[in-house]
Amino acid sequence: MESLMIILVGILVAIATYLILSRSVFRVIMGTAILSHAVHLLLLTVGGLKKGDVPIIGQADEAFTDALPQALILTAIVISFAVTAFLLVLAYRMYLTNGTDDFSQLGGKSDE
Amino acid sequence: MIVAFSIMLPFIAAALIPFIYRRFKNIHLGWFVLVVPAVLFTLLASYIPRIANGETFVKTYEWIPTFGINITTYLDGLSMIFSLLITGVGSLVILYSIFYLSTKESLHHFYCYLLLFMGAMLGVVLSDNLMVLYVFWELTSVSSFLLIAFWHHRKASRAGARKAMIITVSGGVAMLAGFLMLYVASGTFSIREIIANLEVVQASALFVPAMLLVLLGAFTKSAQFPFHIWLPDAMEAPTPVSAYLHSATMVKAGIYLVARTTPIFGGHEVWFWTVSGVGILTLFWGSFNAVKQFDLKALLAYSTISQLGLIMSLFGLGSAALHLGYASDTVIYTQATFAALFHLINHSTFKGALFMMVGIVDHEVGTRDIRRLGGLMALMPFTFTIAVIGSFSMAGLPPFNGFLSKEMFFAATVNIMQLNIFSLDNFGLIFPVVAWIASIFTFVYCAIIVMRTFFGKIQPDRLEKPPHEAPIGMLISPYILITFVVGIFIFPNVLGHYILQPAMASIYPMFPSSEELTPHIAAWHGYINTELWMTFGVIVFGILLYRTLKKWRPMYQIFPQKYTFNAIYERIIGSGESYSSRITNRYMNGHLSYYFIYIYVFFIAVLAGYALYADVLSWDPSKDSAIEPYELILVFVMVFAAGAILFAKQRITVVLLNGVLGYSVAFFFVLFRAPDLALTQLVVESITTALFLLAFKYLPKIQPEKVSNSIKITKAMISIAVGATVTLIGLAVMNYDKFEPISAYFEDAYNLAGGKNIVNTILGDFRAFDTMLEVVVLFIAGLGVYTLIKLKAKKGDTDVESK
Amino acid sequence: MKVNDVILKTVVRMVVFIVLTFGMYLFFAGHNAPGGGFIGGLVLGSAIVLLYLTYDIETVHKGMPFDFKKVAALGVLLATGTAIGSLFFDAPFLTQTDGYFTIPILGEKHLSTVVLFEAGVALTVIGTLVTIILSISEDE
Amino acid sequence: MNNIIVLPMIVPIITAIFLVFLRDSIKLQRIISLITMVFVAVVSIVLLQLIQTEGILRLDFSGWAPPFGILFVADSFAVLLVLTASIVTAICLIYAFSTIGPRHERMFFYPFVLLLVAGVNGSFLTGDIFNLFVCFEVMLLASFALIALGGEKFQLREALKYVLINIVASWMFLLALAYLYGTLKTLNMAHISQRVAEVGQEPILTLVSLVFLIVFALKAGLLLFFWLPGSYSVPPTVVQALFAALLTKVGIYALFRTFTLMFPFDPEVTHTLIGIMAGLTIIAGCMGALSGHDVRTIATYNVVIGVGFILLALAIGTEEAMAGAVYYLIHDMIAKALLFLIIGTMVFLTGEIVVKNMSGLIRNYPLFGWLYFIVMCALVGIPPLSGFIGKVLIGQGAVETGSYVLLALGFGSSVIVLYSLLRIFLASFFGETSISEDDKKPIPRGAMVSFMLFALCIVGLGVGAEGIAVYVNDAAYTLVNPSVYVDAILNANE
Amino acid sequence: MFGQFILNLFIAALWFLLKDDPNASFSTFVAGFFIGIFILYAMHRFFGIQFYLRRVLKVIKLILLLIQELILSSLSVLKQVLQPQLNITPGIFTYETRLRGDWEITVLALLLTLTPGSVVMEVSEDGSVFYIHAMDIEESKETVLKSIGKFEQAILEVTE
Amino acid sequence: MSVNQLIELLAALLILFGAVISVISAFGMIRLPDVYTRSHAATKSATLSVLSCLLGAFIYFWIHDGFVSIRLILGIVFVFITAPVAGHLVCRAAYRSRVPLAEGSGEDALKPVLFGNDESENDMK
Amino acid sequence: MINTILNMSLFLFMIAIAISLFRVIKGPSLPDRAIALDTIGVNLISAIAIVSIVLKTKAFLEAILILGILSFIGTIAFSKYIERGVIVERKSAD
Ligand code: NA
Ligand code: NA
Repeated sequence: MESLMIILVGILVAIATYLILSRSVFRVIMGTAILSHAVHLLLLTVGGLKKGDVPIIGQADEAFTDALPQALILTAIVISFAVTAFLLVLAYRMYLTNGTDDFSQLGGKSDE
Repeated sequence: MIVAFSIMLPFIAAALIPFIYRRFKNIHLGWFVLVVPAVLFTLLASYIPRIANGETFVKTYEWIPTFGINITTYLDGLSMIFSLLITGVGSLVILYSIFYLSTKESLHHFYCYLLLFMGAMLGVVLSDNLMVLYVFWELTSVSSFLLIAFWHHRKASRAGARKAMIITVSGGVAMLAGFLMLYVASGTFSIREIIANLEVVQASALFVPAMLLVLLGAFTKSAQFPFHIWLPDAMEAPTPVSAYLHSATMVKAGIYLVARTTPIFGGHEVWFWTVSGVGILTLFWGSFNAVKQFDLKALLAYSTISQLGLIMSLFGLGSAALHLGYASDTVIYTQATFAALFHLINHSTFKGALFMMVGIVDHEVGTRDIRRLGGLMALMPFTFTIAVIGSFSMAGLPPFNGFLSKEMFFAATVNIMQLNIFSLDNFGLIFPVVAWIASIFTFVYCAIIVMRTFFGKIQPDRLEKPPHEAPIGMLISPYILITFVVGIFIFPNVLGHYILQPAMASIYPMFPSSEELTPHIAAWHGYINTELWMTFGVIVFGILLYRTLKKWRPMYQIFPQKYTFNAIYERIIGSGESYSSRITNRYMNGHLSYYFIYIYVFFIAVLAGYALYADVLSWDPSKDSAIEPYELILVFVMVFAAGAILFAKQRITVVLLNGVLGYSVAFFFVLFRAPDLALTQLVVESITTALFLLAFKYLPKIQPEKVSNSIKITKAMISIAVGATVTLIGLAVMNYDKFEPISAYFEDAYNLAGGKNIVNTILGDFRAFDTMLEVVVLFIAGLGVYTLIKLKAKKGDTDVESK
Repeated sequence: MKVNDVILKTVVRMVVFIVLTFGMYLFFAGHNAPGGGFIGGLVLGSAIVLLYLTYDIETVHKGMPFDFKKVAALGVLLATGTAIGSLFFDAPFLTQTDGYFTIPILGEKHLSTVVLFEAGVALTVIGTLVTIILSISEDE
Repeated sequence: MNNIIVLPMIVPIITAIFLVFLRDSIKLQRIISLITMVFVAVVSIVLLQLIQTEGILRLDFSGWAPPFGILFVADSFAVLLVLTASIVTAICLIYAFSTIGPRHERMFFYPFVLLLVAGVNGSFLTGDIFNLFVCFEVMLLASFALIALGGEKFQLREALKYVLINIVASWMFLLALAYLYGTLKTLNMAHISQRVAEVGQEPILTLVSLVFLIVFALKAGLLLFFWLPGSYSVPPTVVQALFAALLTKVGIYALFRTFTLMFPFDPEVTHTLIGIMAGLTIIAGCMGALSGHDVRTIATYNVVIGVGFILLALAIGTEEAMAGAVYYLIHDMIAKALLFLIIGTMVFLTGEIVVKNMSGLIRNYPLFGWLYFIVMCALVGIPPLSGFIGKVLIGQGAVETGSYVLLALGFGSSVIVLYSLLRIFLASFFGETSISEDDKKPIPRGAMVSFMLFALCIVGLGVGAEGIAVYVNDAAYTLVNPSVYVDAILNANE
Repeated sequence: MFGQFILNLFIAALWFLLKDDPNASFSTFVAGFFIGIFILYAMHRFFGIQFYLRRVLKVIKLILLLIQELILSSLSVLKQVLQPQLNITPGIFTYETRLRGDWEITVLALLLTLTPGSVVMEVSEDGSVFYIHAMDIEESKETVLKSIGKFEQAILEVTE
Repeated sequence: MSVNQLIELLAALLILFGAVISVISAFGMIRLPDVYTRSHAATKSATLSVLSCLLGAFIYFWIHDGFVSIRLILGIVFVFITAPVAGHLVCRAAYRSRVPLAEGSGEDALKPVLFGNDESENDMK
Repeated sequence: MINTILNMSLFLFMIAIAISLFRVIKGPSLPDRAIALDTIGVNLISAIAIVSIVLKTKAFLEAILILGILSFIGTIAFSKYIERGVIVERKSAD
């Protein structure tokens, strides 16, 4: 299962990367969203899968699964949520002010 | 103490200038400023006897002792020469400037810079610590820059200032590197200590690089070929500045450095050839180019270059003595050094006078172009006198000091041929030959100065102002200088004994007696030696060439304009700028996807590259847990959903597919025993999806990317490579199990922190700080969103700052 | 024909209480079961969002006249404040105190400053979530 | 237990939150934010003294002993940077008071700045690698908010790029953390160091460290600086200055920590790579600086050059080089802040950004012009200003280790810095003035005060380099002897 | 009705406390609740009010009706889906209800939606007319109209 | 086999029943001609499936662990209440956003009320 | 036996999710996707219930209710979006 998950992570990353390399702001943002899914799964996987029980004391009799990555992922999810919220609104504002969400039409240099 | 005071005084005075300037509006600021060099000159001169006795004055003040950088002032024979020049010529120049610069100019700036320069220059020659020397060295560049750009409304001034600054600072930086090498080799920044432990330094592999870097600093500062190009442009400065900085003092800082470090590097063949070779080449090139100048000041600039080359080459020749070691028959080679020091002083006297002469002409007539000048002898007789004496001395004619040092120079070049070290038996002839040819050109341009300015027909209509003699005040300084020109010729040995001999001791500290190193200077040795023959030759050919100047002058046009060093410098800068622009604008094109490509390519190159190189990758699925069929389907669902995002036409579809991915991740969290994660992921994913809908409600349909297939393929390859890299490293990481996770500790959460939900206890207690900050992050995001929406650029009110 | 939201509004009136109760439950359960300040806050926030979805901004605002930015700020203050509190007791920053207190009527109860900390988290989450949604929705 | 260590992060956070409630009393906001930064600076000074007497300090949050809990570690390196960051921010705030305007001030400008600093200080102080990630995010979110504050067209566009690149960088950070946890199974930096030392940094661990290298390189603008010029040129001047002074420095700090403390055992790979990257960064920065026609571009590429220069020290790795890096970091924070403030003011005064279109400013604003001149000289490394000692020490390290190419690039870059900044000075400050007396806008007094304070720092740091030498040396010593750090965290008996 | 419920809870709690069971659990409470029901039922005539559980029983009846409809309708959908040939004529028809009040209308709408082959699409502004989408209008219109009456009756029983 | 085990098995079968219904209704989502008919499949069959599944789980936990899960009951109630509302809302939204009825649909009582009789306006895509 | 049944059920639910995913991708209309997503959510609820049995834990039961809540809120949001283009309305717009 671990290997499968890591391969899945790789596939997600590849797809996300392709999206990130595109010109549309929207697709880039989607790419970042997929990236965060991928890395959360990776974090969980490196902690070892199905090697133990739900990390709640008193509800299990075997060893617990590694709780630390879970805590880290939780923090990461929240942060990623915060960032995404800001990003989305920023993209929205940018679209309204600049009239396009295509990076290739946005131009680049600030001194243009 | 006095030495430190000498360095400090100009700086203190500079700091006071704004107040004095405001307080005494009616009195020319120069009068106040004049006090500084005059006092210092007197003060320093009072040390001459003790210095002549071989005393030196050292004092250390701590600056950055932790890193061995201390202000050690050091007054010995060599620094004495230079400090006297700096303060002496400084006094004269300031006196001259009082008449040269009207009170309408921003004098407070001028004198402030000048004092800064003076202090810096004193600092250079009076510091023993290489770092402190460097401090002052750069300060001379900076103050020189400010002085050249004094009339900064003129484009040429700015250009000249820039060129000077760039070249001298570059050299300074190289020199700094050289100093650091010396430090690393010797363990000290103190020049005296380095000299005291020479064996260590000379044994170091850094010896030659350090030498070359130090020389680079010296050469740029002293305008040696091919770095001389800044000096003519520096002539945009007011003439007192040219006289002071760009002839008498600052350009000699390089010379000083060479002299100062001669004990360290002197015995080495590379040193010998570099210093004397570059010197002699500069001598030739400067004199050769001086002849073609029409601007008197430019002519003097080239002449200065040429003379600096002369002095430089003499130091090189003199260094041979260090290789040979002390012996009665080798002392003869030290005389080159002696000549160098001698000519150094002489040059300051006659060149200073000449510059002031040109300044007077410019000031009174309004032009320095020799094509417009002529016949001023009758109208400006006193000025004419300065010109004649100065030029004759420069041309090496008696009865002026230049003659003496020039003769010694010829002698040195002739002597050096006798050596059979450093391949001199093969190439030694170069020195006298080039020296002689250069001297002919020197003679020619000296003739041009005198003849074209003062003889011939006057052309009043081509002059800006009706010519008349300069005010007396302007004449005082040049006359004092030409008094020295004559005086030194008459009493050269006073100078030799009191001033030059202690300096020789500084340059040859390991030679037992400096007395032996000091030759008796005489204008006439009682017989006609080779040097004198050479001088005759110079005069004969010089007159010949001057007479035929019109005929051979077109020869200068043969060299295409493109290949002058100036043009090359401009081209380097120009093409540097344009290449930089082209390259930078090409990759920094403002397109985010390019930036991502660079980042990802780097990511792949470094990680995959190293992984393959170090053979890190490994995969051992045997320890994996089992795969259930439904898990396989979930994986399939995720892959399918993610893949579909690539081809989806509608934004909503994409958003929903992302939601599917998020929900699938949540389900994986369930499957992998992470209840808190599953809960959080579910909620967060839903809210994110809602935000997506909110944020993209206005957006049109996704337009298919209008890019060529090759770009698509490139992007796909990069993406696949990134994914593969992530996977392969991940597999290798899974395979690595040398350590126990620290999280076993947390399994005792209930006893430690009173919580049964381990994850939550970690978040709320063990790693509560993360949680606290995560809350802060969330808060910032919320506040940020609020400001994004509420603070909009006002229409019509375009912020200037945002332009 | 105008939209008649009677079905939605009626159902939501009931559902919102379930959600709120559940949110509170999650908030308190976190210590020993899945849940906690963050997820509790999210669910409570979702309940408020549900109200905004069902009714309009003005109506909800009448019932809940809070500046949600300040709610969020209050939450952060609470979370950091409990952390700071330890400074006054000469304990390492963020030290949570907990213990079993005997309270009249309720008997021996396990109380912890973690609850305050988590309450701060929850308030921040609620405040931020609603701020974000409202900011976007109010934008013209 | 040293609760004081947390103050540089927690106090700005709490004040920031309070300021949210004081939204409408702008005066109060100003005073409080300034007091906060001064307070943090004072705390840092106290910390520096404490470190001198008691060695490296640490604060285990909630009392959980390392490696299990999160902790803040105060060593001289970190605290020096905290001190500098606080001073720089305080001075920038003074500038902001008279320039940013109530529109921004009511939109939580001060809270965002304080939160930015909190994130920066936290990043410097934390001893836990995951917490570093979180502190980074605090800093980043605040920077996101600040870069977009104003809502201009260009601003939003560049802000979006900045945010997106940083999101990808943060993702890579998480990736690196996943790999790190997958191999070393711990998060405490000292513990990581210990475990890596235990097995002698096998290639797989080096590989993990390389992921961190990429992440921090992105943050620091080391070779991967593409995001930097665009995003540094759009926000309000004071924000630009803060960014230039603080943001890349955090990345640089992280690189130093990673490759001196956690993964120092494979320098043939890691440090060589850093050296190459630093060299290329310098080259690219120089080209950018040469190519620029507008003041902002020139200034931002100077940031890039500075980054490359400091990281030369890491590649070189000797104690002198480290000391130089610390000096240079401090110098660069101050000088870059001043440079950006001045550049922004120039734009404000003339309404132009192209160098050629401004002229003769020194006639109208003499003191202003000389302040530019000073900061230019400092950035070039002209002694006795602040850039000098760092440059010397790094150069010394380069010579000692025989890194002549790096030496050449580093020192050569000074010339380009000089060239590019001198161009501005000559074209914009010198020459005929383009502003008539009537059109002359005054420079706000607060702005001038902040310039002067910065200039004072520049001169003070240069002339008084010895004053902090003991701390710098201590910082450098710890950097080259990671065991000092590790012992203080894991083997101290408290 | 609500008062009775509270009373019932009170009785349950009293029971719970009186039991003083160290292993007191949910079941103890449930037992107490049933005891309460018994007491209340015994006393309701004495108080002269309707036994609240009767109302509850009607609610339960309604819910059971809903579940029955749900199962039936699901099965009918499944039947149609599984038929080899789709042979349906979907359509929209109206129904005017006699119910008033938000709760009543809502419950009826929910019931209708769960009824085989129908989904309430719109409610008119005054709440009197339902617009109902039928999976197969010919077949289900009749059955739907028939069951609506049943529903209305059940709802009225609860609310009256 | 004890009674408990039998009930557990029954619970499992209830779950299986739910799963089968779920698949079939998902199949219906593919097969049915328009969004309205598909919504029938979603709101009814899917709801039934989840209810039976949750009920199965509830029974299982009750019997196997003696654990009465209020959360499961609450979940059942919640789904039961909200699923039809969701179906109603989506269909209304679909109609109002002019998603067409499937070809071959019969009577449409809503069209005149909402869009009038104007054919051109009602020319739904 | 029971485990086999449960695993099989889980498998079936996953299949149902996969099929619904197809509808999400294919559309064609927005409501189609909304319904499909809702179905996925509902199926996930069932799947989580089963997993809870399989893993012998009560830890995931909260997730069931949460999913129910979210799927409801999501559908409301979606249909409002489809119907009115906005999700949260202002009074004036009504
Ligand atoms: Na950054
Ligand atoms: Na930065």
